[in-house]
Amino acid sequence: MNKNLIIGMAGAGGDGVVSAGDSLITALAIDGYHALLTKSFGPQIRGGESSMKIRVSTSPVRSIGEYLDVAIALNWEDFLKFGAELPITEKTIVIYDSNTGIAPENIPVKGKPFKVLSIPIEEMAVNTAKTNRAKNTVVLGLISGWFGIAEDGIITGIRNKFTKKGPEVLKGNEDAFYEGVKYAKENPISDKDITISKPPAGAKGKLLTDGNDICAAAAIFSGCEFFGGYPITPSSEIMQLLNREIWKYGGSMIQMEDEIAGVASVIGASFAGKKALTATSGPGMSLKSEIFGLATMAELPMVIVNVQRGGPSTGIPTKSEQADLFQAAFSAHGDVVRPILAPVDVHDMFSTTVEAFNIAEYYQTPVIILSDQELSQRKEVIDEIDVSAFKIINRQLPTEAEMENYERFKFTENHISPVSHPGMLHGNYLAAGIEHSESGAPTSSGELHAKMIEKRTRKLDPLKKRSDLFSTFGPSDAELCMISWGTVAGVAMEARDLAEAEGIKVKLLVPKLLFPVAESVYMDYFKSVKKGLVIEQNVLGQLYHIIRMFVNVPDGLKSFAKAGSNPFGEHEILKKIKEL
Amino acid sequence: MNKNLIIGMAGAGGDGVVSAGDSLITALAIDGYHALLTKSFGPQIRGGESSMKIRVSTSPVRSIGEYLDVAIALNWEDFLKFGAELPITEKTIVIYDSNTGIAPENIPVKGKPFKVLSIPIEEMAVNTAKTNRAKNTVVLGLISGWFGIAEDGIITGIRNKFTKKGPEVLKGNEDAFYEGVKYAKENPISDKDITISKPPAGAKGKLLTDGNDICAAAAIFSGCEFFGGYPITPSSEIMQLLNREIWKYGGSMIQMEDEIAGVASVIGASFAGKKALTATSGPGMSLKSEIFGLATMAELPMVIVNVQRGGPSTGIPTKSEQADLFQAAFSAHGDVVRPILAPVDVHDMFSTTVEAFNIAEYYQTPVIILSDQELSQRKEVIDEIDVSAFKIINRQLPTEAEMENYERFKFTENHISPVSHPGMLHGNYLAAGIEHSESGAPTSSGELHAKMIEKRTRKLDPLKKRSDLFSTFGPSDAELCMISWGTVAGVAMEARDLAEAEGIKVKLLVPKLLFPVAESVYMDYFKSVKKGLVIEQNVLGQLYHIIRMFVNVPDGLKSFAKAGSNPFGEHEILKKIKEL
Amino acid sequence: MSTATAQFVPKDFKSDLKPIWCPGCGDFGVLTALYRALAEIGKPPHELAFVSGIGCSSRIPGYATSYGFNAVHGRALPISLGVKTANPDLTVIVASGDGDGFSIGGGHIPHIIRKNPDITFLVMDNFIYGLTKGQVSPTSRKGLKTVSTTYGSMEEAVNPLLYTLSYGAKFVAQGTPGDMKGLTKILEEAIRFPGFSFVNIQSPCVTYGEERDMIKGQKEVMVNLEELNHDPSDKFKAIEIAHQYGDKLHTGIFYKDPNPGPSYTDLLKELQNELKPKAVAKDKILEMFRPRLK
Amino acid sequence: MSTATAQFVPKDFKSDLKPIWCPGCGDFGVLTALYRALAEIGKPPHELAFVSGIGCSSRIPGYATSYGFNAVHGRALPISLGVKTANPDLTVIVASGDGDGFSIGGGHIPHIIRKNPDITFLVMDNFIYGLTKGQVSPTSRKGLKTVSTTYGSMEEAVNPLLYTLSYGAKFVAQGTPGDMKGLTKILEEAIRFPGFSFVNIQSPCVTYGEERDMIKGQKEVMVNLEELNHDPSDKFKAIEIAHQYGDKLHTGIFYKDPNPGPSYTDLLKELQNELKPKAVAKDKILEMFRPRLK
Ligand SMILES: Cc1ncc(C[n+]2csc(CCOP(=O)(O)OP(=O)(O)O)c2C)c(N)n1
Ligand SMILES: Cc1ncc(C[n+]2csc(CCOP(=O)(O)OP(=O)(O)O)c2C)c(N)n1
Ligand code: SF4
Ligand code: SF4
Ligand SMILES: [Mg+2]
Ligand SMILES: [Mg+2]
Repeated sequence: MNKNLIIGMAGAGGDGVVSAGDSLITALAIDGYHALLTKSFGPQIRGGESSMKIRVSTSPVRSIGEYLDVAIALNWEDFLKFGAELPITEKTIVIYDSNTGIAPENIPVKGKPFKVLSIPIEEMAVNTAKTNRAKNTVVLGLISGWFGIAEDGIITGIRNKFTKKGPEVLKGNEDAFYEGVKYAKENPISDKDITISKPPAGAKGKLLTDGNDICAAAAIFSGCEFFGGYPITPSSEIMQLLNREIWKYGGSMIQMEDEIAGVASVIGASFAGKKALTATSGPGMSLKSEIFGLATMAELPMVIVNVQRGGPSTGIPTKSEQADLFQAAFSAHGDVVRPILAPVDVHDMFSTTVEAFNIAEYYQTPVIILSDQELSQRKEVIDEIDVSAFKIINRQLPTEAEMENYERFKFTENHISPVSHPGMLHGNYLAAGIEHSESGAPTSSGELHAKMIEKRTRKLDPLKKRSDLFSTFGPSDAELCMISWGTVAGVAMEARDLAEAEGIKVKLLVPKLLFPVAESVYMDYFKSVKKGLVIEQNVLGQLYHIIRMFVNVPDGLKSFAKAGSNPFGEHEILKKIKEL
Repeated sequence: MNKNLIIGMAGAGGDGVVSAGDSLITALAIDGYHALLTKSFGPQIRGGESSMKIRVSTSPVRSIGEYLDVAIALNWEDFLKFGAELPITEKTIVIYDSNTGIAPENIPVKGKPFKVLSIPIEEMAVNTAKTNRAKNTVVLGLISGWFGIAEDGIITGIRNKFTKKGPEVLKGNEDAFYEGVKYAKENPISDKDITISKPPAGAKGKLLTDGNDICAAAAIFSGCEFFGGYPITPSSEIMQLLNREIWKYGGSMIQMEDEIAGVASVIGASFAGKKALTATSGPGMSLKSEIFGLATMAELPMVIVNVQRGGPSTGIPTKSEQADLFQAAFSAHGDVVRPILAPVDVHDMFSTTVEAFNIAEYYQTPVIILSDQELSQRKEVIDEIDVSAFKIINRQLPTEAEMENYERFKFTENHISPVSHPGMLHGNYLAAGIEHSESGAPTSSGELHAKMIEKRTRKLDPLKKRSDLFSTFGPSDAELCMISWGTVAGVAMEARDLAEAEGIKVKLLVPKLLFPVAESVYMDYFKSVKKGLVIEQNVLGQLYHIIRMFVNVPDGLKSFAKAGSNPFGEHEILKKIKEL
Repeated sequence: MSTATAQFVPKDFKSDLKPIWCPGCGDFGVLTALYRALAEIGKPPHELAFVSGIGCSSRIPGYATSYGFNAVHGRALPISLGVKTANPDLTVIVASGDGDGFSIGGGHIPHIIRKNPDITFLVMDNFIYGLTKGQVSPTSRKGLKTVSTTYGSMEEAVNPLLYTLSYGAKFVAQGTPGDMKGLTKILEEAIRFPGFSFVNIQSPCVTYGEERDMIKGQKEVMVNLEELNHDPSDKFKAIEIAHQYGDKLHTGIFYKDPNPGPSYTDLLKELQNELKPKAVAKDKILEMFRPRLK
Repeated sequence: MSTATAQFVPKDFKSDLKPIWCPGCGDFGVLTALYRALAEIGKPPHELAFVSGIGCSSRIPGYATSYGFNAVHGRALPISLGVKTANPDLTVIVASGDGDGFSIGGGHIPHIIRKNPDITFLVMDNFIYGLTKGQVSPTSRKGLKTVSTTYGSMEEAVNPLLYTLSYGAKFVAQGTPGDMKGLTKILEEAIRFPGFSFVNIQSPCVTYGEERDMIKGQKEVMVNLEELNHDPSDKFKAIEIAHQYGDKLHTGIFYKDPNPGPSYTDLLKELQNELKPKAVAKDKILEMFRPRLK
């Protein structure tokens, strides 16, 4: 019995590779498995090659995993285009369509897979459903048959999907599926235990979503009533879900003419008293940065999601990277401190988004969420979230007493001034990007300027004590350590488990709060540390260097950084740990 | 005999305070003095209070100086508005207009100045020139008379200026000036040696300009043939000088519709093969950052001048600050390394600009010059510059051999690929912000992406060895150190001289290259160091923290950072050094 | 929120900040006319949001007792859209200049006009960049010599009246502080108009402007649209007259849609009301991710 | 630089990159028409600079053998102006989409038109955001349901023909790959026009577009301007016809200034020639800072 299974599949446009993945993960979710699905496409908008990689497990899954247990090639040309994303090892069972005309010993794969099976996939599809478009249905049958998973779910899915296309199509697809199942049963893979454990009883009740959709839902949950933005891959789905839902909650969503207008409308809505969100990717972040500075200066809350993709410039829009941290921290001109949060997986995106709104509203500041392409678009089966555990924070409005001679930017002990908004009687004030006095009057006084910058930066100091925004794994007295963030942190967790299993004592710190740098959290963490790695998917080692700015790091702490579009693997990290 | 004299003066709009400063420094320049003039205004566009501060010396002047030797108040209300910019001490001679009706012992000044003189300035003006608009002329007479400077120059200036206004006005102003001179001669300041040494023989032949104008001239000298930009205080004069001059050299200047269009036109001109420049201030920098990323990605040279003003956001447009370093280094999304240079004074702006074009063209990269409001607008008498000493570098074009099967982004040993431009036969290629192969074809390959980022970042490594872009002052084995940049470095130089005069052994490092961080230069410098200060006019200690990212700094190295609009003084720095 | 009409006088809208404009600047008159129009309309200052960009003209919100947002250069329009959408009960006014509005901010105009929110857009058009000391502006006439066009500008001027009419604006007018009564009335009508309204105000820059654009010069080319018997519901005529922008100074209402229809925020509200019943409780929002077999 | 007309055939302008558009995308036809027009004009590829933003349509420069610059979203026009100004001898063409050109890039259009450089601006107008998978675009019709307007768009469409005419463009045309011969001719004339020329090309997005905008749907509303006997020097008539954008598909030249006058780069060159004699040698440039008493 296996606890864990990683399947990868690729084919041409129209082969339905991705929709097979979707059907499979849905069925798995209903059965109570944990699972994670990533998809990958060629550069074409439509009709290009596509691939999917799915990981099934009976316990929570923290990354898509490195090597394939099962590789499925509907044709080799397209399969090979995905290179490092679908790695085959000597443990992999390779399945491919016999219609490729290639003998199992001649398949264009480096090394020797565990097993290579040439299967008449297309033939079965045509024989049953009378169309090669049912190849994916046959493959689902094969998977279900061999690995003993999700048969009920998949067939229900097929029925729901094809009923409207008439009884003939429906029957054809049912047949195609069962033909696959039958083939698998008749040709068992006997030389390897390929079955997968059943999910624990009561494991049902899971949710299935991706990073963008859950972010949008979390925004509504947090009380967000305005979204202004502009489409950009891979963030657009956040806007699109809000477009479907936010109206129901009395909110609104506007697709503006560009990113600057998008964030401008957001600061307007925030000024008017509403929680407001924008979402974008790197190029949009660059354009929006002037208004981020305005939000800091005018002390107006807003949340910005940056779904990072390959950069710089247009870069590689469809691939993941973590190279926008420097920009998130330092992009607007002038002395600005702007909180940055990063979720590690789809589940975590919910709490990260709620936290972002809470910090934004409480501290009256823009907050950036650094998501990434993988997180935003990978489908994850997640445990249910007890939303009642979350506290929603709203900005502090002036009391009636404070409204007498109201001063919008009043110096207070915690540097936070109660904030009114248009419509509130006696709260009238001038918000401005110009330096100002407590009452909001423009000033060029150096003295006031110094005090105001201090107010705006110091008010965020309590964040640096938020150790709850950091997760640690492993023995706290380990001399070896890792630090990692975002989706790469999931891989690091797996690598740590592997290391532990090999008897290597190593700990891992995963910051959700990337900026301001929580100096004391790192200092505590480093106490036992002699050597370690800061692991991130960028070339410059951005988090590594940002930590160094504020904390004296152990001499043996190194940056382990890699360009986007090159996924990290848990074995790769393990190897690097061993080399330390 | 004094070597050094600092005069400050303030008055209402229409009092001609600033024009008096201009006349004075011009006359001083012609006489061969060194001098430096700063001006300051109220928030009004016209008619508001204004002040000027001038420092005269027989040796090079490196900062405007801290305390006034002479303070001149045409009225007290306006004088006081300039607070810390015009500091009076117990050594200051205070001169003010008796028409204020205040007795010398009642002037609204803290402490006791060396001497307080109530002088009928307005009265003298009206008696001679029949108008109180000649008050500034009377003051020039007083200064000339007391301090024995610039009499010929000033009177020539008056003649040139007023001749066209008719003999009566001319005569009136001449009389006003001589009335001032006469008053000074008749009322000598006998209890203090207030005369100033004559400039050394042969000291003539100086130039008089400010940071913006010399930057524009240096751009033309460097071969810049295109400027695209958008007006913004305090950078507009760069654009304006180029508008007057660049056409003469076959170049062009376009005031575009906004900053994005400005820098877009610049990258277009660069793509077309021309050296190109844009200039702006903080808000414009924020808007331009997307195109900076494009320039890095497409490996197109350009020079950007950021004349820093108070920030964040609109901030304090008319005051100096050094808070845009973080932004300069880290503003575009993705893994980007972009060289940053900072001039320390007006003279240095020339070589900095030439260097910026050379680096941009040689390395095919955007280069940012971080100037600041003070530097851009202060007038400085500078020694002549031997321009023949400068080498002008042009981008490397492909040879005929390289043009066969030309690959624009070819991997080479030094990571620099010869670059063609439209119009060159066989050089045709696709420039793009999308990641690309050596030939320029779009790609989403992780492998190529990693190699290309390496190419784009590594090519700049040689810059980190450019120790010639750093100046050091003082004993190289000092345990105490300072690091400072931009105009603040001038104050640090003066502070170091004061310290040395007091027997304190301290050295100073002034980086002209701020980024990438020249690790070895700092490591060498720190070898002897136990304690020190990184002195800069921002709150976050931006250079201090950027150095920490890449270099292990001595434990005793601290940040001495102060918000903009609060000028540093040499005695203030000296005090801080002593406290280390 | 109360929207009851109270009794107000102009100075109820005047803040404590003293304008720092040059003596004689046209913007003083615009400000006064605005105080008067607002008093006439009678909405209390705290229900008024006054948004601007950066420029001499953009300082106006600081001089009013309403809520003000003196934002960044060129972005007043999209900011105002966020304000109005977030709280449609507010009266939202935007102040801008020919540079702020038509140069850096010009790209936002067609898009806000085609949405048609109930916002009033006032541009103090002085044919020059005032705050930055006299550079050429998009409305500067071709050939104008300024600090940034030493040898004369080489581009045609934009035509704000024609552009906004072409964009489909439902209310387009022009005024000048040279005719305070007319300007006050225009402002009042513009603010009352239930949709997007644009008023171009030829407000002289006495420091950097051309002589012909000073109040005195204006008087020579000023034509009152009412005296012309112009029918403000005649859009084609409005467009024809708009072509004379820059030569003649037509004051009054060029175009006012007699059937303005619902504004953008009206439409949004309608949609919200329609969809409200479909909302699941916020603490059940994750139910949308309950896996369903398709 | 040689500008001698050589003999070229369309495939001389076809690069090795294989287009990654969806099968059936209208942009294939536009590309073919462009190759043909360029061959007809006969300027060698290396004297051609082809600038674009980001979008499906903006990929075009990669498919041509000219120099290409596939830049960032929305900035192709100001980039092209820099290219043309830096080297006026180049033929400069801009490719854009309705999103790239009229949404994020829309603010640049009036300003480049009023300068009137000799640049050709081609917009592949498919009424949708193709590359980002089907969001509403500024030319999408009011009410259109897309992934970003689930309940229908609530704003009027922009009218690119009307806008550019109002901005004073001297050459405005419209074509479609549904009429390849007409499109080729229009492109040729546009590129030859000695000033700024704008061609709106209704190029169907077969993946996200509406049925009515596919070639088949176009044919039902297509009207050839020549067949209408439209006189391309009649600007008022052009404006009148332009109002039908979105309902009818008029192909051909809406307006072509019969007396186009000097272009922007002509004016710049003139100024350079006039001022050249005043240049001091570059190594004497600092002489301008020699102090002079005024
Ligand atoms: C992003 C940005 N760019 C440029 C500026 C500088 N700037 C301030 S106001 C202004 C133009 C002012 O002209 P206009 O809008 O006509 O207003 P006026 O002062 O004439 O009333 C400019 C360019 C700025 N503050 N921010
Ligand atoms: C600054 C920036 N914002 C957004 C995007 C995402 N984006 C790419 S193309 C595009 C719009 C494409 O629409 P259009 O210009 O009509 O071109 P089409 O694909 O329809 O040909 C968008 C929003 C981007 N690349 N850069
Ligand atoms: S510069 Fe012009 S616009 Fe600005 S305040 Fe002065 S007169 Fe008014
Ligand atoms: S998505 Fe539309 S515009 Fe893009 S390639 Fe496909 S059909 Fe063409
Ligand atoms: Mg103006
Ligand atoms: Mg489109």
